[in-house]
Amino acid sequence: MSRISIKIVGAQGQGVNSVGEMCAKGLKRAGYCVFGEREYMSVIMNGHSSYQLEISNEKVRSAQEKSDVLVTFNHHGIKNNLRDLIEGGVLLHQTPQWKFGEEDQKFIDANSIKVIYLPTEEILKKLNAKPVLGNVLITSVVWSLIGRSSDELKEMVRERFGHKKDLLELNFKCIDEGTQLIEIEKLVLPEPDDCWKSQLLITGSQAMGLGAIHAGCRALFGYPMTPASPLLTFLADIQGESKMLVKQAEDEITAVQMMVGAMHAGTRAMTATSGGGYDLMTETISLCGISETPAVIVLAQRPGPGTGLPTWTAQGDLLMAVSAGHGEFPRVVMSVSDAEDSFSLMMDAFNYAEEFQIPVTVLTEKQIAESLFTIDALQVRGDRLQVRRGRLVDGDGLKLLRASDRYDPDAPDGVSARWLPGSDAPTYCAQSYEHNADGSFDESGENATAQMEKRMKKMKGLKRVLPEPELWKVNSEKLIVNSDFSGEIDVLVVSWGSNKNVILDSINDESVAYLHYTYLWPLKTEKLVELAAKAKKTVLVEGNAQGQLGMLIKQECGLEFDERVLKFDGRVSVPLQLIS
Amino acid sequence: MSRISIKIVGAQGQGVNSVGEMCAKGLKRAGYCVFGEREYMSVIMNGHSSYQLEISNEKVRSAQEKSDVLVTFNHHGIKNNLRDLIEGGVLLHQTPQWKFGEEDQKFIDANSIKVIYLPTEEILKKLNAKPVLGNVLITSVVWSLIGRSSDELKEMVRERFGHKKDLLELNFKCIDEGTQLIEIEKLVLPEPDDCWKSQLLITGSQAMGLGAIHAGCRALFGYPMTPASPLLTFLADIQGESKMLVKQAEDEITAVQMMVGAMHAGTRAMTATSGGGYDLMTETISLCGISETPAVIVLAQRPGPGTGLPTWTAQGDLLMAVSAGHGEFPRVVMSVSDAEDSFSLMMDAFNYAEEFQIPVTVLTEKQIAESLFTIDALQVRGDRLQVRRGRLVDGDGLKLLRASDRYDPDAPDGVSARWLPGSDAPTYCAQSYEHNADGSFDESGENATAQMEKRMKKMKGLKRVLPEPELWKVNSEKLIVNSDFSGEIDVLVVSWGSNKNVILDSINDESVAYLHYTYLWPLKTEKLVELAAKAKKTVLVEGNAQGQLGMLIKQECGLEFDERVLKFDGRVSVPLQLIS
Amino acid sequence: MNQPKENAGLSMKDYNHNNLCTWCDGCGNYGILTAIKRALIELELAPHQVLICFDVGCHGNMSDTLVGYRFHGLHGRVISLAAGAALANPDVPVIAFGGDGACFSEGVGHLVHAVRSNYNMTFILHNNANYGLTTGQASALTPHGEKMNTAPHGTVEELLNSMDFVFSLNPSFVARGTSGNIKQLTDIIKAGINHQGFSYIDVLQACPTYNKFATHEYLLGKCYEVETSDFETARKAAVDTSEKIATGVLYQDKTRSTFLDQLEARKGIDTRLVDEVRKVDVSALLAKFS
Amino acid sequence: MNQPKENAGLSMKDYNHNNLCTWCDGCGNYGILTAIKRALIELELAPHQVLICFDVGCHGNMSDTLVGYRFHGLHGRVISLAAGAALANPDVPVIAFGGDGACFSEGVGHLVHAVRSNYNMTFILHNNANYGLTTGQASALTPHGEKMNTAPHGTVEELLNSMDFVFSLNPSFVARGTSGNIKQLTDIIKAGINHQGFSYIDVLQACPTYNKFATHEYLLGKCYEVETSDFETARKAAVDTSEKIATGVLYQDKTRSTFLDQLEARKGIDTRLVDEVRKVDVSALLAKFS
Ligand SMILES: Cc1ncc(C[n+]2csc(CCOP(=O)(O)OP(=O)(O)O)c2C)c(N)n1
Ligand SMILES: Cc1ncc(C[n+]2csc(CCOP(=O)(O)OP(=O)(O)O)c2C)c(N)n1
Ligand code: SF4
Ligand code: SF4
Ligand SMILES: [Mg+2]
Ligand SMILES: [Mg+2]
Repeated sequence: MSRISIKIVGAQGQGVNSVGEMCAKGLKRAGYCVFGEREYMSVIMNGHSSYQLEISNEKVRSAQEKSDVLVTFNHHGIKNNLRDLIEGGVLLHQTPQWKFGEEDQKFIDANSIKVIYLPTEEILKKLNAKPVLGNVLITSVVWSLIGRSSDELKEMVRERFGHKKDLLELNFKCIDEGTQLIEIEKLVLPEPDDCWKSQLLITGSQAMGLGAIHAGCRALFGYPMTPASPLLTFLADIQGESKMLVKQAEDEITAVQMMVGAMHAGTRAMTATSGGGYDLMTETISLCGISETPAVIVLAQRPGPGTGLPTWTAQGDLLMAVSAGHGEFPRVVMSVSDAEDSFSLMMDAFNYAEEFQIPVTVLTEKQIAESLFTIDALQVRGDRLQVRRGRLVDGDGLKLLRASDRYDPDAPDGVSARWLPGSDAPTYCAQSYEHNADGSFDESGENATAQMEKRMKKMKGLKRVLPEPELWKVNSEKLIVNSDFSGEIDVLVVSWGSNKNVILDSINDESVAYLHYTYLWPLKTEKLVELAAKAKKTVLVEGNAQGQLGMLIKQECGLEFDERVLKFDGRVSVPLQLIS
Repeated sequence: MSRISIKIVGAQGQGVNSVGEMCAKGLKRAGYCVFGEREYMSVIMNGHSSYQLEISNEKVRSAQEKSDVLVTFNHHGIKNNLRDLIEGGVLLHQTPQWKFGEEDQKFIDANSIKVIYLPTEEILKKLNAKPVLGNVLITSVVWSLIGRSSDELKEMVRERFGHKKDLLELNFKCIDEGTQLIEIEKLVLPEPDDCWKSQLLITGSQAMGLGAIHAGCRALFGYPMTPASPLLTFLADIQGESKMLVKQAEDEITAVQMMVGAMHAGTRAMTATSGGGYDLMTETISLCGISETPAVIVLAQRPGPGTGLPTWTAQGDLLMAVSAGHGEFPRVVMSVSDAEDSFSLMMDAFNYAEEFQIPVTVLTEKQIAESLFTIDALQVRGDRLQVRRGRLVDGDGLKLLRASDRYDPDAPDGVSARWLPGSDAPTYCAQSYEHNADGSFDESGENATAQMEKRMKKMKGLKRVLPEPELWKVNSEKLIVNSDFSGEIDVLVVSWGSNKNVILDSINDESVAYLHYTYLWPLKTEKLVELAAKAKKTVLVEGNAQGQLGMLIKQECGLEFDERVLKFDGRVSVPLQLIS
Repeated sequence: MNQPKENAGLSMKDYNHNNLCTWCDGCGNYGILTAIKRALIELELAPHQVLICFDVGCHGNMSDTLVGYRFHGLHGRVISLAAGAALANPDVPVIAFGGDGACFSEGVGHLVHAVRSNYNMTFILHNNANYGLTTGQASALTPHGEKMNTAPHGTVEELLNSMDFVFSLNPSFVARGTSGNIKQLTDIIKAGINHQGFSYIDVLQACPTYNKFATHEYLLGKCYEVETSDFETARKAAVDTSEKIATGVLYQDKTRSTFLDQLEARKGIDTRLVDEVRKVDVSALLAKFS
Repeated sequence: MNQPKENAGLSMKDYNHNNLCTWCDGCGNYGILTAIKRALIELELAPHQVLICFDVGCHGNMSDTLVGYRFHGLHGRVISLAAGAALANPDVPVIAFGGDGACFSEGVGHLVHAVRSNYNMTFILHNNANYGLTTGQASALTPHGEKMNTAPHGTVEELLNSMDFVFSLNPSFVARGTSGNIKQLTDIIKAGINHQGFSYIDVLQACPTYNKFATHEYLLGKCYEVETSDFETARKAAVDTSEKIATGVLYQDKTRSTFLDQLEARKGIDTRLVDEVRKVDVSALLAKFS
């Protein structure tokens, strides 16, 4: 794949994101697939942060280890990130009179790094512009560096400040200054491809928020916690358009309880949190198990334990999602991997929650929640996704109900009828104690066995209907999802979540196949066993220390992997050489 | 084994427990091993409750399905429990003019049940005694029924009411009345054995409380929740003698946080709860993982999910204890099985918590917490148990410390030095964020990897030092723990927790061996694999629906059991025929 | 309320459940149970028209003793559960029952923030000043020094004055009743359900088994009825219980908007969240991402 | 306090940590950091003689900026964590720092019950009226109607009056300071640490990044200092902030016993729980089981 990478670094609050997002949008509109990755520290100010853009005319889903261009706001960036440049890379910095240390100078010479100093302060002074305009200035330098016309940039700026004429003019001046400034060889971008222009540039959190709205979710009860907060903020910001009820509750227990109350009343509602908040929700998740109340909980992972590394990424909460919450009850644990399925899987999550009357945990990761993806807008608008509410009874059906239908232990697949408070029908008690068919107390052993069996039967039903893991393989030179599981495999890579992006970006021939798990509990392993049997080598890739999916797989089917690539440093990129 | 069983039933609050406990004490003192099992409903009043006593001159640890004597306080007991009697059993009831239904009369006739009516109300009226004295009256009837002398009973009553002369006399009168009343064939008890006289009659909760005190635990922070409450109440009741600080906190999160604060300060403290409360504690358990703070949490199991069956028993929280709490961190999960190890394992729990600076979850069950066991007093007083505090530095050691010793990533087995606030030494930060050696923030990938590896290394150290599962086998006609794992095995039964009691009581020849797991996480499976390889049949016995230990075993070593006996109805007794 | 509605003709038997009642003799919960049934009947609300949520505790066992849509949730969490339901479907009145242990210890935060948030729901506190179901431990509403289960030498924490506490949160409806005065309690509950906003109803409940300090008789002797008055007067009357205990609807602000009514995003919308579950076209929202 | 102790001669540098400080320019946390260091130095407490506990939030990042035994725990839980430590070893003064989000939203229950329990510890609230670290969401102490992150149309919940709330719990020590008046704050903190019991110190903290309604300048203009007075007077002065904001040690009850002092079981015992960890002979306790 031909791609280039631009990394923007600086202190938090200096405008790193703003420059990154502006460049990304411009490039996508120019016909490129863009992937944007944010890294920052868990402090409000002064922490080092970066925004890396990967740009290609083919699908790109991850960031490379090295960049072609490094744009830095301060001298920390020069020191910390110089070595992130490839040979022949460009360093664009803004630190007046910067003197490189000996080692750095050696590196620059040895790697033919081009160093460009941008006298931002001077220029802004000359234009009598506020510091914030530095962002436009820098963007325009980058813009000209990659050989794009300044008109494109001006168009975007106009979109944003159209109504403020003065500001617009000043912005244009900055752009002109920036474009003229640099007198060096331009970077050669691959040929643009129009197909990207109509696509969307969106983060995982935004896509997930839209996916929830699309799925008929009408309320979000949350509590801020990185990296779940962007979802909360996004849905709050668009509540005027979505008419969704967005409530920042006083804590996570409240958030999950309000969600359950709202679900019980009959709407679709959800909550979102990270690991620590999820812990607090687990008692309520267990409640949903016995009261058979649908629930959707987004668990946005970051490195733990404890407060951990709030702004970094991880896949360390899988086993928790599968086993937390006391007692035994059916549940679904599923994971998104990018913006595309962050959108589409929300419909699945709500559908399974309602069809099986269970709690559904949707895993995401900081890497997905805060990264910028280029995704197909049509996918989003397609009508593959439909609202399914399972055995929810209303209308004429209500007339036939008896109270004891609510928890009828003989219901097929363990899924009994559900109807909403307010319905003109016999009433029942949604019960957190063990109960009989109409929700009354029943402490007999026979009843306990019957009701537990009723509920656990749902796991069998789920295993039947949940989709198989996806097999990605190069077929006729295109990397696609194969529905046909036959054919030769040299290396079978198995993983889940955001790893999919790095792995797919690294597959370039037919020898490597990737099996991607979206549904993690209950876990289907038939296909895996089949594929593993014929693969020469099986490799498990996970962003945690224990190889948690591997543990579940072993538990389920006994399979052990030939190799495990485990990474748990808060960073995403899996060294590709380890996979192939 | 020759044993008899007496079951006392009635409504909650009628005196079922009081009669049961009085009989148990008298019998133990007379030279019997007694096991007492309580069953009751999760309501304050009117719920049906029972107290079953198993009496033998040999070790007895569980209750049979059927009883020799049924004592009932009300007519519900007659109706509900008549069929709990063996052929030739005795029904002692107090319901005036009771008429048996047709079916019941048939059962009585067919099984030669002896029915005795005790006119309690009449007698009490005659003696001008309060209703509460009915308990002594009934006890004395039971007493004479099993052929014991009334003096023994009087002695016990004197112990209790010695200082209140009037009351004493009235009690004695009741005893005399009760003893003279019954004119039937006495039940034949096995020959008593003096060895039991010096033993203790104690519940699992009481033993656990004493074990904690013995282990140097100086504070209990709790919140009432059945079946953890008896431990809380017991330790509160004896605080005057133990001088322990007992605090009923406002909720479980507070309880566990206070415990952690106290542990950090340097004392030994613990908390106790049941499944729902444990959920709420999991975030803090995860905190202990990263801050490397020792913690001891007792998790008293009852059937879940949700509020479940609060007063019944279960083993459904094992996977939760192993996996709950976000992120990855080392921990120990262990389980008691009876009053004996409820006492002794508390020392282990605190020792492992301090030696490895980790959270330790001690599982118990309602069946252990509230059952009455006859245990060896000498065991309790023995000096096998020692306080070990691991790398806790004080005295002169303090002088050599650097702040960066606290979380030194190179510490052997991942266990670095720990010293207490107030010590005259360099200070550090106990940190819930990912941190470097002195507890300062460090968000670098290298540090995150190093610290995670440091912590997870403890699991290896633990696996090395944790005891193997216990192999129980009949050897020279005695059922004992074998240190020698060689020899033939027909059936290998594997289980944990209270099941041990039923299983051991059912083993009567050399063909069946029982492997008992006390330490459940990290899980040692080497011996198991060895034993399973030569057993003709392997049987897993668990009190949950999924076979959770079986899942962990499969995950760890791939082993699958030939048979699984799973029970999840809140009751204890495993049908013995299923095992052998 | 004098117009017969479609449900007119409701009687106690419509609300009676045939499950066994398991409270102790003389328990104040019987009175509260009667009052809630009466209130609903007098409001002409049929069992299928209400949602009654229960915490875990003796009071929570009421879930077994009456008909109606019920949710018996977790210990300490009833207020938030009920609030979620009330927001999702304001057409179904939501009543939450909780204990003093549940709502002033385990889950006091939910109470604090529900009062602030002014969700439209009715909260009825079974204030028996102890943890009944777990056999008589102290709650925050147990007087200092009482000897309780786990506090055999007497509690050392200060008593929490529930009225001062709730008034500090600027409530829109505060009432106090007792389990012994069913008629008054019925009226209070009716007023609470009719109130638009969070109705806090503190019911002094006899618990003969574990509460020996505020018995049925003691409460009857000490309580007197007051009329609703302004905030400061009501607060003063409510807080000081040294001589006598003020009961009735103590304070009500009918002008305050509920949480839902204040939400910009929901203004001018007639449908309820429960009516809006369908696949929603998000095309319009995609513009900013292209 | 005028007698030089063994630690005399302490200076700021003993408390300075060389980790980087990451607060925004103009953040009130700098002032609070200075005040706590000064207070400890003036109390002649060396870094190894104190335990300072931190909640999670901007304020919590203070854990990186000073020397001393520190525990940086979980969001919302600092009070209970600190209380446990204070009970285990009363010889080491325990100071807990928490944010308004942490201690009035997520963990408000801990505050409520710590005040009631009167643990001997000092609690310092960084009251910046928002969630700083998570980029400016509303807390319970954010004024009604402010437009915040996740509340772009303004909050709809009532402002919680922290003083009225705390006073309703019968506290033994209440003070208010501001991050802008370091000298006064130093004195307040010293008084708090010296107080035997739970010291509640509400520090109005400037957060130039997210709090635009109670800026440094605004606070300086509105605050005035009062002397400690009786409960009712102090409460009144504390609660009403419409005109001016009363600061200083507002209320102190020196006669109240701490939690630990009231415990029957611990009366007359000189050792601390931390001194008592050893194998204990339980033989005497076995009698009742034989
Ligand atoms: C998380 C959790 N903790 C503890 C319990 C045990 N529990 C059940 S009811 C109860 C106290 C009940 O007291 P209160 O709320 O006052 O109700 P009452 O029984 O007095 O009506 C407790 C502690 C529980 N069910 N769940
Ligand atoms: C259980 C949990 N929920 C949420 C968070 C995320 N979080 C961290 S700090 C914070 C709010 C901080 O606000 P405040 O306590 O007022 O402190 P400030 O940053 O304003 O000093 C939140 C919500 C968390 N760390 N843990
Ligand atoms: S314990 Fe008290 S509250 Fe519970 S049922 Fe008995 S009297 Fe009622
Ligand atoms: S966000 Fe506010 S509280 Fe946080 S560091 Fe910045 S100014 Fe201080
Ligand atoms: Mg109560
Ligand atoms: Mg704050």
